Amino acid sequence: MDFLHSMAAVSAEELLSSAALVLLLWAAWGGDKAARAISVAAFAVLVAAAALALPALTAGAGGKAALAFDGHLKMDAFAAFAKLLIYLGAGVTLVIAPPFFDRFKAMRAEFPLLILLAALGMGIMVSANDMLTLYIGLELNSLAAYVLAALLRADGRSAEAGLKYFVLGSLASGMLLYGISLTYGFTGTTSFDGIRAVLGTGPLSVGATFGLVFVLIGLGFKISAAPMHMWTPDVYEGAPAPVTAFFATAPKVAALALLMRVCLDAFGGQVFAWKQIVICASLLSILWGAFGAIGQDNIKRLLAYSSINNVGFMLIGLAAGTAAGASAMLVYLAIYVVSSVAAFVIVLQLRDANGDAVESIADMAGLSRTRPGLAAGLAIVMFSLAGIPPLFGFWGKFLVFQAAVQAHMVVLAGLGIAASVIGAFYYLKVVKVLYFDEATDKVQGPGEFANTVLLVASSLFLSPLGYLLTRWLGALAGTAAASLFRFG
Amino acid sequence: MIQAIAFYLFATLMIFSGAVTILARNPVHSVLWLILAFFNAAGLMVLAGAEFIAMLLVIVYVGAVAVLFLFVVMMLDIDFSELRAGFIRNAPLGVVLAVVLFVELFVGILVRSAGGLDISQAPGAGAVPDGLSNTAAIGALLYTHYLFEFEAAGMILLVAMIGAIVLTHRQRSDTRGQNVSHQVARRPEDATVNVKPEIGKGVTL
Amino acid sequence: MTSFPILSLMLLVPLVGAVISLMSGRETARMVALCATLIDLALGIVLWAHYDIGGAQWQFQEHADLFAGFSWKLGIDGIALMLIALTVFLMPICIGASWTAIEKRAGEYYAAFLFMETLMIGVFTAQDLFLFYIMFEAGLIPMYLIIGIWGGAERIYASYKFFLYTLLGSVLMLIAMFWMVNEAGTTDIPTLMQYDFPVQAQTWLFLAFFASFAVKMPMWPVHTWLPDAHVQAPTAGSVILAGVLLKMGGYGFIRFSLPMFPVASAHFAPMVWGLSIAAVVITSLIALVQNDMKKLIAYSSVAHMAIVTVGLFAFNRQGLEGSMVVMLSHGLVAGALFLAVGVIYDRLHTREIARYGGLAINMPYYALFFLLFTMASIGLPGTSGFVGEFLSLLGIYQQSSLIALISTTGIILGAAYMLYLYRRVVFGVQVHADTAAMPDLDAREWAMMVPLAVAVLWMGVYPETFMAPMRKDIGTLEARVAIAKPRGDADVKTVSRKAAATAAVALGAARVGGVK
Amino acid sequence: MIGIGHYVVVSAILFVLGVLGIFLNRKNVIIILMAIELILLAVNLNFVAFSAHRHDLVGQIFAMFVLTVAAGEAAIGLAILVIYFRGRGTIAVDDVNRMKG
Amino acid sequence: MSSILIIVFAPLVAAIIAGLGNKRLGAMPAKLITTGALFASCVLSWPIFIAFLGGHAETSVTPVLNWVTSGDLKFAWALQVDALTAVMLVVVTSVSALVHLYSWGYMSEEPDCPRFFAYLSLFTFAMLMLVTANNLVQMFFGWEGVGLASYLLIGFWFRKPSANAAAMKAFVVNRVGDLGFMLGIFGTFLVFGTVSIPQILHDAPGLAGSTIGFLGYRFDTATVLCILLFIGAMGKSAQLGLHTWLPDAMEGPTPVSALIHAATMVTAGVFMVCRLSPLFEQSPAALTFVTVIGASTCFFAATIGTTQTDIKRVIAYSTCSQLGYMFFAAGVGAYGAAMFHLFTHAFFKALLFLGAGSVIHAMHHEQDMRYYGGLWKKIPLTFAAMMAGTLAITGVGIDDVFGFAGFYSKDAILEAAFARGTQVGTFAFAMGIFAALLTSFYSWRLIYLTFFGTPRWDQSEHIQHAVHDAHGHDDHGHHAHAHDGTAGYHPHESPLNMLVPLGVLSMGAVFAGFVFAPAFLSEGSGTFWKGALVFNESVLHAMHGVPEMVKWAPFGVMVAGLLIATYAYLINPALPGAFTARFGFLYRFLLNKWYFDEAYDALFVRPAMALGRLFWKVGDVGVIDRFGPNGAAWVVSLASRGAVRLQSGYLYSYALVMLVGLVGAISWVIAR
Repeated sequence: MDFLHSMAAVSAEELLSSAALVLLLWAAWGGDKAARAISVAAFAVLVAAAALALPALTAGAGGKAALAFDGHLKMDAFAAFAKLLIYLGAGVTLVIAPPFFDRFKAMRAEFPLLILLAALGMGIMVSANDMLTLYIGLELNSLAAYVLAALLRADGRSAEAGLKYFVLGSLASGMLLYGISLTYGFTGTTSFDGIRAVLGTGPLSVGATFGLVFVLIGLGFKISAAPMHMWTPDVYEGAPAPVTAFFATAPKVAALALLMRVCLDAFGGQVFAWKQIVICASLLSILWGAFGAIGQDNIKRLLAYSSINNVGFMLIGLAAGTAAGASAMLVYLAIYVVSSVAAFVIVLQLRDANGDAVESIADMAGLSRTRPGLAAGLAIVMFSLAGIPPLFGFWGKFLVFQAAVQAHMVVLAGLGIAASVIGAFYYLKVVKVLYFDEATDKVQGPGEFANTVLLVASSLFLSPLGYLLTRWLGALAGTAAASLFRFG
Repeated sequence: MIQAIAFYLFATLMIFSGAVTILARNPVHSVLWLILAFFNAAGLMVLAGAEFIAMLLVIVYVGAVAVLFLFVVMMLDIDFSELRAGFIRNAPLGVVLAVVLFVELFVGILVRSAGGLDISQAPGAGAVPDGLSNTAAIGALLYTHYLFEFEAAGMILLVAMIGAIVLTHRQRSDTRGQNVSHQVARRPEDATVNVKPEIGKGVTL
Repeated sequence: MTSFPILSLMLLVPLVGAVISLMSGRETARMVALCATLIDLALGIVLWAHYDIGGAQWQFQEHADLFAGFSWKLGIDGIALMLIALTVFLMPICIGASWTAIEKRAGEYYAAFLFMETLMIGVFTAQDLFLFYIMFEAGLIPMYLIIGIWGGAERIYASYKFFLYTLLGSVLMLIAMFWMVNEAGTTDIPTLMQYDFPVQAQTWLFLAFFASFAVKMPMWPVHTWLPDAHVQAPTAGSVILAGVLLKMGGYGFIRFSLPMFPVASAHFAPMVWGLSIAAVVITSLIALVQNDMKKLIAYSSVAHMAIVTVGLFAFNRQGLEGSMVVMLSHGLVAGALFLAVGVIYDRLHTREIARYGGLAINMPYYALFFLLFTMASIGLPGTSGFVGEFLSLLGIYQQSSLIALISTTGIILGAAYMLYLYRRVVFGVQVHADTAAMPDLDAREWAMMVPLAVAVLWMGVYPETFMAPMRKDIGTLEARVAIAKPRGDADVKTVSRKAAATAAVALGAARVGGVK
Repeated sequence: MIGIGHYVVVSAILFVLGVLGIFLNRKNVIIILMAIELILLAVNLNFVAFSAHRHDLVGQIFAMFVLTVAAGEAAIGLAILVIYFRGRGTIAVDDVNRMKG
Repeated sequence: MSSILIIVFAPLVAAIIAGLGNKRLGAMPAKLITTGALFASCVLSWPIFIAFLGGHAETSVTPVLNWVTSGDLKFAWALQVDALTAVMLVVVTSVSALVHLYSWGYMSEEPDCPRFFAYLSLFTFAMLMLVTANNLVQMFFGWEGVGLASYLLIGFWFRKPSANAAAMKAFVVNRVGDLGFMLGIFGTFLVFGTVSIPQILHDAPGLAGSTIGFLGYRFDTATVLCILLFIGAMGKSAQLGLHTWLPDAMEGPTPVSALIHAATMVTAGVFMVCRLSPLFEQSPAALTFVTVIGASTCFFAATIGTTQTDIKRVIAYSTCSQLGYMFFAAGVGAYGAAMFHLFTHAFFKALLFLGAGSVIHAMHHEQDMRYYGGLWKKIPLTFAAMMAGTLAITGVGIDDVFGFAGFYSKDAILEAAFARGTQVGTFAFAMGIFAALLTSFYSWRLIYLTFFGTPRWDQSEHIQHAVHDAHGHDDHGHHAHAHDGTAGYHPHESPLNMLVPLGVLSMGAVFAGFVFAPAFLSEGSGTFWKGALVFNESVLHAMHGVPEMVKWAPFGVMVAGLLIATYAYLINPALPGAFTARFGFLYRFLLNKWYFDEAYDALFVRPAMALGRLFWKVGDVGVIDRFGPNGAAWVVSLASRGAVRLQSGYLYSYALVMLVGLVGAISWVIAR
């Protein structure tokens, strides 16, 4: 009975894994010619998985009933919220990738499989309620990601990206594992509930503190928080654009959700042990991301730094350590995922007369005249990422800072928001190139229909119309965050 | 006493071979030193009473991973004379940091809490059942409590497999493989053409 | 009073216009823009006509819980009404000023302007703290684009400076808003205006708001974005920047800083005064040596807005009312002056003062209008400039005669730089043939200038029209800040007349007003 | 019975060695991969030591999973290395810097 | 008394019509409308004045429109008429009407006529608003309005750089005074809670003994208010220190000088002091200040007048000097005498200016007296008018028999100053007497240089131009002019529309004193003033008691001045040259107007410009921008370069950064 219950709880994961196996067979027989069809099928699977994950969110479920497999998994509303975002990111990747790879004759039947398996891993990550589950999910995602980054074999940059990602990712995994081992050693358990129970709220032993620090550092790599972010620009630049889009969305959600669960659940009684580290990482990320971005000419690199910058803001919500902060992070994440989708869809659309990608920002000069729609979309994304009202990106920052102030962290909020002005500088730079500079006519060629649809949809979401969603989004995120704080 | 001697022997050898692994100029040597380190680690594990993991370490690492490393090192056929030796620019800083890290770990974990580890006494989930061997106990736990992770680990291996194939498999243009279906599907009319050329005119193929 | 959502409609009309003109060509776009702004003007007149002077403090209130965390809550008092009136009045003129000047990307241009109008009206109507912030901040985007796309040679630097300067100022305000909402438990501005924040907190809350409004005003020494922005912006951009955007700073002081943090306001009043007099003297002197017309007027704006802050922080009725009138007047006059510069810029495409001269010969009517606006800028009695300046300075005199003395030197320096400008542009001999060949105002320019001229004179001769709607609200504000009002240095100690008041004064318990 | 402290120290030394290995050589990426294996070995040693000390099998199971994952990781890592080598003809660490800034 | 509405607003309406109509309207309609309006005002004004003279008129206030209500501060547009206003009304409307008429002829060649007449009418409106004000703010409105008109009229010939500079100077220097005026109004409101003049004057006695804080110190309340207000008067009335604009204002057309810079606007300061006399009476210190300033100006301007060569500048300094008389009259408490001198001065000074204008007109815009000479035969009517003016200003007359206008008023002032008996009164008397000597000297000097002696026209460029223009096509003139100094030029008497005003004003200069002295200065004047100003009976009594010598002293110095001038410019023309050579320093000092302009230029104008440049280039650009936005941008770009450099692309450096993060975090938690 318990086993059946567990099996029912992980239905989305089961669907994903079994579908992955079936599609693997299809790929083996159909070869690369079937890649498009497999992509469509994988997309459908993701939609189905989302449908399976949704009830946990809408029901506002949480608590004991959601535990599965001896409490190694916690299928609560929080996990569901994160999964929806993950599946969204993965789904979008499946939509935008085939045309891109087709241009290089590099569309592989295995690509959708890897996406599905990565999504599976991320799903496990966000539902993890045990260090071991966490690790397994993380590695499942990471291994797929290493492969995806290096997927464009012919492109030297892709392989280099894969190599760097792999080496640094493994190092981070090692640190994470070392932290887990210390935590295990000093608490005697790997279960989040157990850890929380053992640690209590009293003073923390040095060994457990070290364990916590190593875990945070290891997870910091995944969310590319400074100073663990060094891989991000190179990998974002080198990886194929759809894969970068994927990296910027789904794994970020998964890692952040995981980090939230580790901090707020496993180490939830020890807020003061990690708070300052998170604050430091947050401010460092905001600043480093902003400073790094200013020097960039490559749009993908710029978006990489931008993601570092944005993670910094999200960490402010985490630092608040409250349900409001968690809820704010989730809303921020949702908006950030959509921003990234929009941004990378545009990056994919930017091609010169030969069909090669235009990644240099300078080459986009005067885009507003040659491709007004594209330029407007990018401008919306940029202002939104900068958090300038009335664009919806403001709302994420709004909630995060509000949560920080509510948690009496006025100084942190002040510093963070002041640093956001530095960030605005490079977003403005892009808008400046798009709108103020003389046209270079470098960007040519039509866009794909699917991309256009995605772009319009995400731009509308980011436009002021997004505010009409605040209640709905806020309610969902609130449910999710509340479930995070409802302990076994 | 014998345990202590064995521990120090294994530990010393492991650390030494680990150090040589990262310092050796020839990658082949590195791999071999790595294998030695694994053996010694396995010894340490046996000392701790974890025979199964120790054996696993030897089988998986020495038998598979290390050999894979050796294979790749050989396959890549790197011209070792071209590889630069020496240390990188920030190496001193790195070494200092590493030493600091070690000292901190040492001091933090061991010294701070007065000469020993302060391990809280909460009972773990996987208490060793009486009367079962290490391997059996692990198996009992693995296929019940850790079923999900076990299955998921399978997916990891699957990903590793798919990934390795996706990345390295390529259609080689310099060799000709046999295409059975192509051969079977071949018809005479595809292969031969009968023409009757008029006089004074050539054949247009 | 009606339940008809006229404020929302006023926000909607330009927005719809913006969307339409974004998708149209030049001719259509400008027509759409003109229509939209005129409709808004008509709505503004209706609004004013239906405004119940002396009635409820907040009128035309609308409320809808559309959002999480804040709500769509609109409503106006007399102060907001006047600023809205200013906005809707200036907008058609701005469209007119762009009629021929804007040739490239006109659709986007007019869309930006109409969007701007929505946001400006939104700022003045918002009754929800965060709604206000969103409107306040959002204005950066269209203005950034207006300066950056249609601006002059140095437009990039100017647009960046404008954007980042003002952004940095206002983000700190957002943090303060969070704190306030957390503390008071509401985002409703009217409620917050009555809320007594802890005195210790007021200090930093005030400073956070001050950072935003001081940059927006702009106050010395955070004014340096203004000359650049003005100089580079297209004519209509300068008009709206000087006419309305700067007023948001003053509006912020009057709506937030003073009523919400009266104690801190009083505490920081000397600082505000100090910065203001520095602005009056320094920026006036700087204006004196400018070679660029728009830069000169921009610097003069800084000096004028310093009079506003001086008046606001005089904590008495004359100061407050005077500041409001200065704001309205400066909106008209600075706007008109930028238009006047635009008129000749359109003809010669240079803002360099030395390139002009002797315009009175070939452009007599232009010279007349320019003269009127120059005099209004100087604060000649009978023009709008005088009433506000006089009241503000009179207000501050009751607080500090020294500050009043230094602020009043602004009338000397103002006369010096404006007349020097006028002398170099309009008077003198015609050195350049192209300057001499410029035609006088055409019908479109007349249509832009006349309403401004009428308004300037009207406000100068019978300001009651504009002051009456605000009277009650200023009174409420005065009562609110009275608790913290600092003691003036120019008090009278007298031995005669009203004995009771005298005794009070002698004890130092009452202020000068008691002697009346 | 050897004290848990000994194991932890040995593991810490091995961990630090592994970390050092990652940035102390500029010769060969393969060495870096081996350094990673050293780190994982340190972790495993930790797990096993703690597990034995506590008479709790979770640590050993964790170590087993780490081993499994490490195997997969090595495969992927080497695959990436191979395609990298194919593209560039070198695996010198110093050469892996086409992207920077 | 609704006629006041017409009196005040007719000129405004005329100004608007003429100004907006401008060239479309044409010159003649503009002239007709404005002049007609002014004559209408004038005609309506005299009955009011006469009614007050008759003692059967009462103070009246005609409300027009509410202006500003702000809390306790209320002021409205309203027209108040009392005796003081009535005096000003006739002065303003009469002189203005005559000047309008005079300008028909004087400005006949001017293409921009409508504009000129519009300005003149606008000025008259503003001046009337000033004198009819019943609150300080409306007075300030008029005050600034006349300033505007003055600015426009001085700069009327806007093509001339010197005219533009003079116009601007006039406005800005006046603004310095206005600063005081405004602060005075603020202070007045602070003290009295109102700006209504009757209310203030009613409450003024209550100020006795009270003190007020000002600039951090405490002063007597009335003193502070009066001195602040008086600073305003100093600016408008060109008193010592703020006088520099007046001589430069002569760049304007001569009718303007007559109207604004002699008869009306410049006397506004005197009017204000008289209007607020009950307030000034509360502060002996302020009155002392007024006296000292007035006496000093009176002396100082007269000294400069002796050396100037520009005919209009001589009269301008003379105006300055005469204003000084008025002020020290007010300062010693003889407000009636001050107003009377204002009244008479308006006639004879306007006459002198218009006469000078007639001369200039005749001499083809040559204004330098050194190039005049021997004109009395050519333009006899103008000469006659100028003589009348000179006799009036020098105060020719015999006690109890007849005197020209200035005789009555100036003597009264000097007697009052002496009679005051205080040190400053005596000082003022001494200055006044000496100034009277100088006045006589420079006035006669003007007459002699202009109308007597031999023609020196040929040295004038203006005349040569005129001659060339007229005779350029034939050589008839060339051999005719070389010897007699006329350059062949034939000055013509001015047209009738210029001579009529001269005639009317001559009447005023001759008879105004004789006719109106009793009303202004006798014991019964109290019934005339009816409290419109403080009428010090005691001063009047004291005046009658002054020694005979004092009564004769003005006459004596007048004669002395006449004799010196006659000797130096008629009998021995070489004397002035010899004198200037002997006392070169003194001469240059006076010729350069005590170096006031130079000093102000060095003290204010240049430093202001330099400071402006400093604040701009060093302050805004060099400090604020450099360390503010640009500095921040520099720091950001520096940090950006740092971040980019750290992103070296090398795996090991990335790993190193990660290690730094790890070690940092670990160290942090250990240290904590």
